[in-house]
Amino acid sequence: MYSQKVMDHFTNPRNVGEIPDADGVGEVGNPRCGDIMKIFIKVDGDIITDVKFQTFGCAAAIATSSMATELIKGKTLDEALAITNKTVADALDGLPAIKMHCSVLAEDGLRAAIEDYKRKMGLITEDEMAKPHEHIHDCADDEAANG
Amino acid sequence: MYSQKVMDHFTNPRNVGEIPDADGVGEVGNPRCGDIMKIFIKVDGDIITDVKFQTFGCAAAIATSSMATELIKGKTLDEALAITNKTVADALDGLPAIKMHCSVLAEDGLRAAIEDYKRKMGLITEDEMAKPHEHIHDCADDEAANG
Amino acid sequence: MDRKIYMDHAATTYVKPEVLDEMLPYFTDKFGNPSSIYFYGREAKEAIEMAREKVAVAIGAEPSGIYFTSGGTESDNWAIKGAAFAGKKKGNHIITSAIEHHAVLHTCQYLEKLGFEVTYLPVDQYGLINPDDVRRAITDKTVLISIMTANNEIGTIEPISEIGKIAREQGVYFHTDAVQAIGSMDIDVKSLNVDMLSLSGHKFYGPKGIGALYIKKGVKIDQFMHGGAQERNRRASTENVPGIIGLGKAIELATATIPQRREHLTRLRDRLIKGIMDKIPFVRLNGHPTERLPGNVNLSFEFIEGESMLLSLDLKGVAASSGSACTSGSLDPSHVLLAIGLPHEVAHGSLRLTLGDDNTEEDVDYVIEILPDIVERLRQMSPLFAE
Amino acid sequence: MDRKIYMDHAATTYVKPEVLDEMLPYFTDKFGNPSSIYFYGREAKEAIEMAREKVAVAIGAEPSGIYFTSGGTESDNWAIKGAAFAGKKKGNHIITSAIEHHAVLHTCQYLEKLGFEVTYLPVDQYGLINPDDVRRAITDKTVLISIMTANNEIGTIEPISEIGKIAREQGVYFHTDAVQAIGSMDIDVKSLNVDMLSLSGHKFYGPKGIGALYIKKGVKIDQFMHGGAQERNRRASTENVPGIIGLGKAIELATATIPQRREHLTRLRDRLIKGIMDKIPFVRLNGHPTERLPGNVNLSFEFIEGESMLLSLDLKGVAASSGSACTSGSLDPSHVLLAIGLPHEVAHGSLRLTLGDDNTEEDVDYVIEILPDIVERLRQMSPLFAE
Ligand SMILES: Cc1ncc(COP(=O)(O)O)c(C=O)c1O
Ligand SMILES: Cc1ncc(COP(=O)(O)O)c(C=O)c1O
Ligand code: FES
Ligand code: FES
Repeated sequence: MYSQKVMDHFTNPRNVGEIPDADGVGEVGNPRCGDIMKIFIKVDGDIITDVKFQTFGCAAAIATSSMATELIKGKTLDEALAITNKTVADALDGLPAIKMHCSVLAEDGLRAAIEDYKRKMGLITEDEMAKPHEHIHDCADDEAANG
Repeated sequence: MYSQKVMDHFTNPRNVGEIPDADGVGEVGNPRCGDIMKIFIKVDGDIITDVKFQTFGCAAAIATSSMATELIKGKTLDEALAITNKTVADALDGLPAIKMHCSVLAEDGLRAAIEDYKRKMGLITEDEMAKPHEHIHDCADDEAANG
Repeated sequence: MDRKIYMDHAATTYVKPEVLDEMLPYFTDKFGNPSSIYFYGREAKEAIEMAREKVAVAIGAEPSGIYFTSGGTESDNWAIKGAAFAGKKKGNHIITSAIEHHAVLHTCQYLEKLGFEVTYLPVDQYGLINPDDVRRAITDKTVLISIMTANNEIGTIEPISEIGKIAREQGVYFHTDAVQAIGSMDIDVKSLNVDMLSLSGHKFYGPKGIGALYIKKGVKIDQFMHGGAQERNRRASTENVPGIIGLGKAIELATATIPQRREHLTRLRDRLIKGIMDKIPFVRLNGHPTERLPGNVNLSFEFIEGESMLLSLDLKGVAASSGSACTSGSLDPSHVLLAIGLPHEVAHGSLRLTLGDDNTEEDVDYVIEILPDIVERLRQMSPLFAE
Repeated sequence: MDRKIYMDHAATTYVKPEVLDEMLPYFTDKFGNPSSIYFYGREAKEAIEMAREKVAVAIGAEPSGIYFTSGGTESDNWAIKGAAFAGKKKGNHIITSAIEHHAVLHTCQYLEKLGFEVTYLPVDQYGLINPDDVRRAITDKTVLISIMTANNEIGTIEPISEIGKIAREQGVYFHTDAVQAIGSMDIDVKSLNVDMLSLSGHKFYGPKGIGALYIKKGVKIDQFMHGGAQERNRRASTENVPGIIGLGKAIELATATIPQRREHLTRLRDRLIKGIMDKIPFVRLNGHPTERLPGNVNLSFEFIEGESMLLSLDLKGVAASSGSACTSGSLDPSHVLLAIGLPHEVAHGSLRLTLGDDNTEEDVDYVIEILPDIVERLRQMSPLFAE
């Protein structure tokens, strides 16, 4: 089901933890849905110098969190913002179709952290903040397809 | 499915054939339904001295015809009339449930032959003739149970 | 009875050793539930996806169009009830034929009780459906056409390519029961314009209790088996993994050898028909002389009844079947034989011999040798023959 | 991963060697179609009747009340749809519970779309249904009560004897899904006043793809699988002979050893529960502490999610399952865990370990040994735990 890379990042996730004095923190997801991700970044100039995450979720959620942090470490903010869930999934040699939404979580988490940083720095206003993806993993609906 | 006795009477049916100068002939059944039986009897006094049959039908129909002729040979007419389809089926060590109607054919055939004899002898009028069983194997209906 | 000759392959076949061998590990070591994410589940899952691929290849479909079921009957029930219920907004009319298998006919009759309307198209003396009849029967309320690929009793092969074309032109779903056709003829759901197709493992040396329904992408049908999320949420119930593996292997073997099988069976079939008809009077061949399944022989012997023929053959080691009502415990002889115009009493005297891969010329010659005596003996007992 | 410990017996079991041995001849030598009258057919027919007898004995029924199906899902679908459609004149109301298997729930939801009305009874914190709730829910339109014998996720055993009594008094049909109960507890359909009962072979060391529905004599339900005259005209399709033989053998073995199994599994179960709860904080036991299936352990681990637990266990060679939505690919966590009142996030952290005949104390101790690290590692990653 999962690629070796996913399994590797699930069993040895990189950059787990908190950064107490983070410059930006993003938190996305919903515990009702079984997934929450929190990303902490340190920024120097426009370079992301350090990043950590915490994730409550499935193996794919953990692995994509881990891979996403790897991908942005040392990158500029703009480079980081260019990373999509697809980039992360590809870097993990793909995800099962029903797990693609977990990678959206990672993308959203990154953006949220960067925007938090920008907001704190006064670089953008609340209004300018990007909306996270409509949460595909929508807990409210029942399994429609199974009716 | 069939008892050894049924198989014996099916493979070696007793009294197959016609009696050209029969004293009584009974014909029952319906080719549409897959079963026809014809019984020929010779009667001396009130003893059935000879009997033959012809049957178009399944193995149970053939075996019950054969057994029925065996059971009545040498019997009085009243003794023969006392024979029911159950008597015949029992003498064959039983029949599968769905084949019980075939033994009714034999009973009806016997009665018809005896009545034919009695009618010819002026012993009964048409009105007094017994009705054969309602034919259980009723071709007109479709398989109701299978709807 | 030392000799045993099986000539009832249309009823069921044995499982070929190569097929059983592939199935065996899935009963014991590889017994996992394919929906589970751990090792045992993943290995089972992979195996059923490979089997799905094989079924797809055999009928020219995408693997995503293949759904495993418990057999031909379930596939037929699902296709017909599923399309009927899903199509209720559009209409309530179904077109089928008078000679379909009971899995189709009794399903349609049940739907009639629930308020659906069904047209049962007649067939000609050979059992052929006229595509023009199909076209004429279509109304704006028609939600489904279900016509079998080949008939199980008389072997007639239907013009489903033409019917598929008509269905596609008119925008009506087309289901075909190909249970008897798989392994005997090439089938390509795309070129035939088939929207749904039923098949069943035990008709081509696979296991009993497993089948498949092909559903073209986008076709809207209700679920039939409600429950878990198996089969991409369309057919619930823990997957019959060994059955699925067996079905995959069997259909792969069966379709890889269609030309050889057709050649072999057609030769035996024609030899058997000729041999019997040359030796026994008052016999007629039921079904089409050439547009018929390579393994199918169906003959009516006048004046006698089928079950007694079958039992006599059985005593000589030959397994066959009949359309007589007396055999099945039903009340009417075969609806197929009546539909091609046989009188009831002639339908009762029918014998079906269906050949398989292992049958030989000797088998055929043995049947040709013993059958005349059997028929003669029964005719001598018959009041119809005497008359 | 050398060590392999299977603790997901509620999902499926392997086929026991004695069971497979009895099945094998029916794939090859004894492959006949039981509806056929010749030798091959008769031997298959006799074998399935013996299997029917075994299933009947196991649940205290008459053999004539046993109908073979393709599994628990079909049995549930048939019982519910069959009773609903057959009872339409009387009414359109069905009573079931919120914690039934999806084979029951999704069937009921489908019937709602078709115009039926369904009451989904709530359960208490242990998953118990209150028989008084059943009584109060009955109206003069109620045609069926369907309550499971024991729950597949949390193992709670329902008071079906009381419910059966109420159903009988009120003249309403009572169906019970006993798929998880067979082999773990004694079941007698007569003393329990059960009108219909579902069971499935692969839950008690029999094959997948075979099950049975018990239907009490006189109960009126529509056919579900329309077609041939198999199963006394009530369930069409060529019989899955090897499957039926396997089901018969498996249920015979399973019911012959209920006391031993119960003793063995209960001991392991309680050791496992205690071992885990002693070592790991923030854990709760789901289901009833004593009225539960002997092999069922269901625990919620706060702050973490089930799939990542499963996968971590899998890497250590342990096969288990979870009620987390992430595992099943569905969108909500287990409806059973929500029904007993768990918050979503706690339901996501559930782990089900279901024990089987071959599990040992060493297996249990191994799980108790490895689980704390797994939970700890995942909690360290979790933003919920950190908070
Ligand atoms: C044409 C046809 N359709 C459907 C079926 C039903 O298949 P099964 O018995 O596998 O359910 C059969 C055979 O029994 C058949 O010959
Ligand atoms: C309680 C219950 N009912 C029904 C089923 C469905 O059985 P099957 O998967 O054999 O169709 C299961 C198991 O999957 C079950 O646990
Ligand atoms: S004659 Fe038709 S079943 Fe016996
Ligand atoms: S977090 Fe729920 S599926 Fe990945």
